[in-house]
Amino acid sequence: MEQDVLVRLTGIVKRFGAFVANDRIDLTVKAGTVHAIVGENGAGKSTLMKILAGEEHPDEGTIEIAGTPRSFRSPRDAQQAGIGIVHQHFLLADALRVWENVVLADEPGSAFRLDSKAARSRVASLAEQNDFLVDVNAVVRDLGVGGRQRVEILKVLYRDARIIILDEPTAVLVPSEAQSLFAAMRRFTEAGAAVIFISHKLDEVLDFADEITVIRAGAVVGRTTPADSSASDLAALMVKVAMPTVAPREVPVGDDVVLEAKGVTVGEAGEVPALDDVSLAVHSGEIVGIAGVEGNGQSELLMALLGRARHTGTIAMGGRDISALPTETRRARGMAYIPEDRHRDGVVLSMALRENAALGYHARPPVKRGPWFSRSGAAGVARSIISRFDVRGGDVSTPASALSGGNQQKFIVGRELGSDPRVLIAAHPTRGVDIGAQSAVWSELTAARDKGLGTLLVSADLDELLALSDRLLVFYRGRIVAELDPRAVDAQELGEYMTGVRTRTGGVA
Amino acid sequence: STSSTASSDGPTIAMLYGTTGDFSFMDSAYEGFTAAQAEFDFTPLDLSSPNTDDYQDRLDLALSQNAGLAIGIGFQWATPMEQTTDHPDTAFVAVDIDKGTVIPDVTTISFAAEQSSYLVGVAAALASTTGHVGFIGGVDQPSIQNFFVGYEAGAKSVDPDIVVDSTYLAPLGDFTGFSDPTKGKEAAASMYAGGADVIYAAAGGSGQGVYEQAAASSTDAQKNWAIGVDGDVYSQVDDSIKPFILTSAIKNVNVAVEDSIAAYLDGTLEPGEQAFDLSNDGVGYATSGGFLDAYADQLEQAKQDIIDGTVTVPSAV
Amino acid sequence: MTGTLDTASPSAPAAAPRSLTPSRQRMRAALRWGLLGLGLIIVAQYVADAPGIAASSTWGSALRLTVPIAVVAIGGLYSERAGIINVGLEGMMIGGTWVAGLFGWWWGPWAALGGGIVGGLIFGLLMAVLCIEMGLNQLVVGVAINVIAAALARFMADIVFNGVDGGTIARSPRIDGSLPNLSVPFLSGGLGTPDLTRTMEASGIPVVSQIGGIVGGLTHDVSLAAIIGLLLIPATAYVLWRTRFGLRWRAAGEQPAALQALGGKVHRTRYIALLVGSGLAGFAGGYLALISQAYVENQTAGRGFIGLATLIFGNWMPSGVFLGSSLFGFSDAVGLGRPETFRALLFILAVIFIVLGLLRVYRGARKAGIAPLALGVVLLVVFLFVPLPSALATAAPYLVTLAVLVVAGTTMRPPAALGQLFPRKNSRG
Amino acid sequence: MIRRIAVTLAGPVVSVLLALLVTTLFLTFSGYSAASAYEVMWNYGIEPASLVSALNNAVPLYLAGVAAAFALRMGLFNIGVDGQYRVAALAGAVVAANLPLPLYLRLPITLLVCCLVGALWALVPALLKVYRGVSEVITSILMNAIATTVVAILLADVFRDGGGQNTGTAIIGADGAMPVLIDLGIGNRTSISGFLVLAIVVGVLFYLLQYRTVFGFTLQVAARSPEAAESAGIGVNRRIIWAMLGSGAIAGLVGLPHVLGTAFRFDGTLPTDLMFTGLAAALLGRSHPIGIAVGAFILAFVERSSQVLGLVKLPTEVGSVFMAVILLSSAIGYWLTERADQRIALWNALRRRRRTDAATTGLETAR
Ligand SMILES: Nc1ncnc2c1ncn2[C@@H]1O[C@H](COP(=O)(O)OP(=O)(O)OP(=O)(O)O)[C@@H](O)[C@H]1O
Ligand SMILES: Nc1ncnc2c1ncn2[C@@H]1O[C@H](COP(=O)(O)OP(=O)(O)OP(=O)(O)O)[C@@H](O)[C@H]1O
Ligand SMILES: [Mg+2]
Ligand SMILES: [Mg+2]
Repeated sequence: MEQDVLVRLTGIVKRFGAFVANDRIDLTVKAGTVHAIVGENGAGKSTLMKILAGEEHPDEGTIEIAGTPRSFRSPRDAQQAGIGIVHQHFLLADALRVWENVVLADEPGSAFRLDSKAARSRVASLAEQNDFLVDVNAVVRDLGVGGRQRVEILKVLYRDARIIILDEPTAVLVPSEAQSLFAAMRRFTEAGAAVIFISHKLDEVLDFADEITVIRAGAVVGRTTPADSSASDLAALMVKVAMPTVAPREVPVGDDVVLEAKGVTVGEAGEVPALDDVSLAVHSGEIVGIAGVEGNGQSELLMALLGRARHTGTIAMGGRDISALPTETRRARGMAYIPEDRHRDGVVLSMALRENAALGYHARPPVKRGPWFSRSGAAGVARSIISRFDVRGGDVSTPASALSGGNQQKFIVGRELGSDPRVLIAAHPTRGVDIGAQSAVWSELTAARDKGLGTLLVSADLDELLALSDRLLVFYRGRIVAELDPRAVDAQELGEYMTGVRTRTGGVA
Repeated sequence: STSSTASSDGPTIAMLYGTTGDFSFMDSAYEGFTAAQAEFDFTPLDLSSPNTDDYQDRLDLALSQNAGLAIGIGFQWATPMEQTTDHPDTAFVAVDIDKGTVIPDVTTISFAAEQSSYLVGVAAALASTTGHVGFIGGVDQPSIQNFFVGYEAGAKSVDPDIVVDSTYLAPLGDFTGFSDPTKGKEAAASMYAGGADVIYAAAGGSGQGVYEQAAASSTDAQKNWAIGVDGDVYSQVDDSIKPFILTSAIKNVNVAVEDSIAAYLDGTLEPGEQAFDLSNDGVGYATSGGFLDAYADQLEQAKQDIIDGTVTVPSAV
Repeated sequence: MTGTLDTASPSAPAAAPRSLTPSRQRMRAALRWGLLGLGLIIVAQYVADAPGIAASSTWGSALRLTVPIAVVAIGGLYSERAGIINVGLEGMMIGGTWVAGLFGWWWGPWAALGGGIVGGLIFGLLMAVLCIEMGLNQLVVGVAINVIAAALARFMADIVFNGVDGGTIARSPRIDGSLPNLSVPFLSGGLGTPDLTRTMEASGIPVVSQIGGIVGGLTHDVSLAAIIGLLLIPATAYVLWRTRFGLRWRAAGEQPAALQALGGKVHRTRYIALLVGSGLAGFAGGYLALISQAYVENQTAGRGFIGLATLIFGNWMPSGVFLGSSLFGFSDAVGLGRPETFRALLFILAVIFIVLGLLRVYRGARKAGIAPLALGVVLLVVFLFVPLPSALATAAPYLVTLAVLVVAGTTMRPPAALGQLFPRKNSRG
Repeated sequence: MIRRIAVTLAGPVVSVLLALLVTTLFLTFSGYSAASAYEVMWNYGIEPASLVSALNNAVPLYLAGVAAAFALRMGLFNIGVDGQYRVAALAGAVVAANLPLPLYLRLPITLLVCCLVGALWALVPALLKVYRGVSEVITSILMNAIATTVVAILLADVFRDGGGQNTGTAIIGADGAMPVLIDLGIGNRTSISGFLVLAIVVGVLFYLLQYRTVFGFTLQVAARSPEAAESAGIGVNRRIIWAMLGSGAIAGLVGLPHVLGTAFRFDGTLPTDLMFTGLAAALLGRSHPIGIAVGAFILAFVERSSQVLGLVKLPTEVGSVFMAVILLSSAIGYWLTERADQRIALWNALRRRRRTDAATTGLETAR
């Protein structure tokens, strides 16, 4: 195969103060290929991509695009060189419409008039060409994660990018969405573009990438192709740990129901309820998995259970009705919560880990002493989380914002499990976490389960659901449409239930 | 003389006041103070402050600077002057104090503003063709109500059935009413449209809006008048407005300040009450423009009645 | 495969067809409400025996009192839509009155308006450098600008105005002449045509005279400065929604990082927006100076703050600003009029609130109906039985605005990045 | 910790220096002698009576600053302190003058009533914010204007006790007024008002509540991340209400030093600019109780010493220009000190990181 080299990075070095995030990285990406970059959290993948996209300046090294050396002073320069990036955290203006987000800073029209018709039709036809079903007039606030990601990609396509960078694009997608993303990626490469994508999900890397580069501690530690390696090879290269697995359980599920919802409905009067008459029960020592395409009522269920959403129906913990209790009391009675969006719900980014460790546990010792907030108590909690869950990148006085996403996630999991809860409501507990950390989180979850913790697990990662759950409930349009035995179902079949192709209730108890 | 040392030969005279720029008695008092400086030989001590909680401090400061005379402008000076009992080398004058206030060792000066307001009320009623006049006060406080009370009495003395509208631009304590010509103008617009053809504006800087509106809302069929306050407004406004300024109620604060200084320098300043009223031309009305020539007799008669005591003007203070 | 994409968000509203129908519907609704309002005003006039409520003088005053608040609020809209909280509007307005006084004295009324803009710009530039360039706290800078503008105005007036030509420390020399006043031909006597509305108003015929009063008040002798000020609202709406700059401007206030990532210049956008906004705040000051034909100390009388409140009240929308400022201007005009006019306003509010409450209850939103219903009944009782202290009328605009806020059903949505600093060098994460 | 204190103190100092610089430029430009102005101001300012007066006058500024800071720390801009203190001061004046109880009962009740009234006035913006999503800024502005009218009506029609031009309430006798804390006796009028104690108590309570209690912690969380707060079981709406109530209660005390210590009645001499000057103190002091105290004293000092500007034929406005510039330069001063501070922090962090990096690599090789 004779292919043009579109991107050639040589000897890229990036330092943050004394810390070396990228250490003499070389990278070559050919036109018409999908190039995957893997590596543990904090390995320096995103930093490298930001350098390529002109958002960071390398301290050393050269960038060559299609054979010409380039030096980007701004993202604009990189865009003009044909590079587009979709960030790990989306950069969209929520209050603006889809087309407005897409054409921003590159609008058709004259100085005195924005040609919104041309803009809209151009964005709409781009979406159509790529089989993206998005309403270009929709306000971004109303879109789900998948929709937002498509808007981000449209932004890149609108600017005629030949080099498309996707930073952990699938972390937030359900399998079907991921599949269509990969299909779109293929179309880009067939048109001669190069796609660089970062992922922690090694199986999809193996399935869809043409070439793979492995980064560890800022340096390239391996280059390979899917044909030449397996998931465990990659994992070994990355972090020197085995793929996460779950040992078969030894302790049986308990008899007592620790969390129960009966006929819970969430929704505005007069509208189709987002969560419609849902009943479920979680036993002690049990992990109940919730599968579903995002936006089918899972978030509302979590909010209702936590006491943040107004609902009808009853919710009980350990047999006692908690429907009327505020979040604070629910948490005090032993409900732990790993939120969907760690930046929004999980930590206060500007606060130190010490204060973040107290979040949700501020109303009990050791954080609370009489009316006082015990800084030493909180620091103690933080320290134990950091050591027990191997949180890297700071100490108790480091602000949460200074941690990489994966380490923030570990910190949250540690905080929630560290309090010996009776019920855990976990949403995407390993989202954006490298496989080393994923193993750790999984084993913590199962260990807690074996000690009698009842867990309600919502995840977009079907492998995670299948591996951890004792029972699976499938959500579709706000209802439970199936109850499945994870041992007797595969990802394919599960996907059909999730998309409403198959419907059945009952199943395995 | 612009520096404090230039005229250090004379005694020191301190003036204690708020801030100038109120288009009212502070400005007038300041004018008297500057006029006295030009006329007499003394060391002026200008102790102005926008603050309302440092009267005592400033009085102390005047004493510590060996002021021979301390003039306080405003009734708020009564209390600190009363409480400062030990001032053998300093004479105190308090300007614009309520009538009948006696403070030991202090010269208090009161103004019978209701008397001058009465006279302009008479003029308004005489000039009005609609039998309907108005009053716009800056702030709804006793000193301003006093203008209204006198004005209304004067107007009714001419025509018992006359309608006297009144509006205050701001409630008690909200001094923006004295500096908001926009509101003054709109209040006047509403009042003229409601049928009044003479408006007496006791509203400080907001009065400017009333004067402008008198001109703006006059038509060939209907001439509207405005009456000014404190100084002779006719001489202050633009030529295009002058034809609409019927008269002004005058309160000679500047004269009070200047006279006190002169009396002090002469050694004739006596503690006790001094009433500035019609009888000693402490208050009065302006005749600039000659619009009142036709009513001069009635006005002089009314003035004489008040001086003689045959007419007693009601007062709000 | 493509079929599954559809399900990404089943709860998202269906793609709304974008055609002219909604706006025509909106027009029709506006017309309906307008007619209802007119009817209510007519009824109120007779019930409260208050000819002032439909008099041309009241409506003319309302228009003139609306302009400065609307313009200063639009000025605030410029900076806040770009993400910069502008508490310094009052100070910029003060700067506007001062320079307007100076320029107007030297060069006449048009220069006064220009001077207003310059005066606002001086403080806008200061704020821009401190908030955008140095990234200082916007609240602090705003408060500081208010204090500093007031102090400087007086200090400089002492140096420049005091002692010259009718000027004092608190007033500039007079601005000679004013901008022309315009009237609509054939409707309110423009160009020497007969004044239809005045005839209607004077006729005393129910409905006819009220319409004559209201229309006449709004169209008779309107200052060119007021017209320019009011035209700024649709102009701003056009810039905001229909131009390329407008899109970047909104993006700078919603998600500056997104704008920057696409190569937009966040700082430049914010500079432009803040400077234009400060110029408009200054323009509002210039307008005030034109009315009084001079700079008068403290003549802004807190209108900058009212403008800020109006901006928030109007939900950062030009149309909302127009609504809020007219509500305020109208109540202010009513408050300056005769006491029975104020009572008539109470009656109008009472009826509107009660109807609104009943409508909500009828539509099943019982809870949302309670507040307007209760407030309406209270107002009605006050209107019928309670003699009101006259001082209350001076608070009319504040009370009315507060009452509307209490019953309004919408929640405010400020620009998402309002108050957020945006460092010169982008370093996310 | 020491660094924190140094930064807190460096801010005001740098601010004042900057303000001096700017004001000097201004004066020189306008043809005045800045040096003589500062000299006479300084000499007057450091007289014992001036220092005592500045201390006493700093108290209301301090209270206003703390009131503003109480809300600011929760991310709320309580621009309604103005209305709150005026309404509360009226209530306090009426209670203090009329309550037939001995001082030791009357005084605390007066304080309590003022706190209650101030809090009540702040409750309106709080409730509208929580239930209607209306920004507290707009409602506070409206409530200030309404306070003006309400006070005017109550004063004119109900509580007025003075004759003539005086519109004040009844005079408060010695058994209703705040006693003098201590008379230093080093000159004329050198007694420190008992309100100093109140200010210290309020400051300490503010510090403990905001910085040391779980409640203060939850306020911080709710201010910085409402979503995270809700998920952690911290009701944001309740925190908003409490923060506004607290701010209003403190604001209720702001007018009292004047009412119970200077005028002994509520009348037209109650200063109307206490909120803005207090806000300036809060901003100067970065919402920290000690910083606010320093800021309030500086402002009171400038205000007092600018009384003598008339002696050197300078306009009094120089004082207000100076105060305004201090406020502005406070922002810049903090910007400068904070940048310096960040440099140091960065340097420390790097050192720490190098150490922990070394530690973890050591660990890895050990494994
Ligand atoms: N602006 C910055 N200042 C200081 N350190 C930074 C900065 N940006 C990134 N880092 C550090 O550089 C390292 C690499 O970060 P990067 O985001 O590239 O990791 P990553 O490989 O994308 O990790 P993840 O898989 O968690 O997304 C991390 O340790 C991070 O803390
Ligand atoms: N009230 C509003 N709120 C938010 N955005 C608005 C608002 N009004 C207009 N816009 C923005 O301005 C853009 C143009 O608005 P508008 O609805 O007037 O489009 P249009 O050109 O009239 O559309 P069409 O031609 O399809 O009728 C919209 O896409 C929208 O983002
Ligand atoms: Mg990353
Ligand atoms: Mg990551």
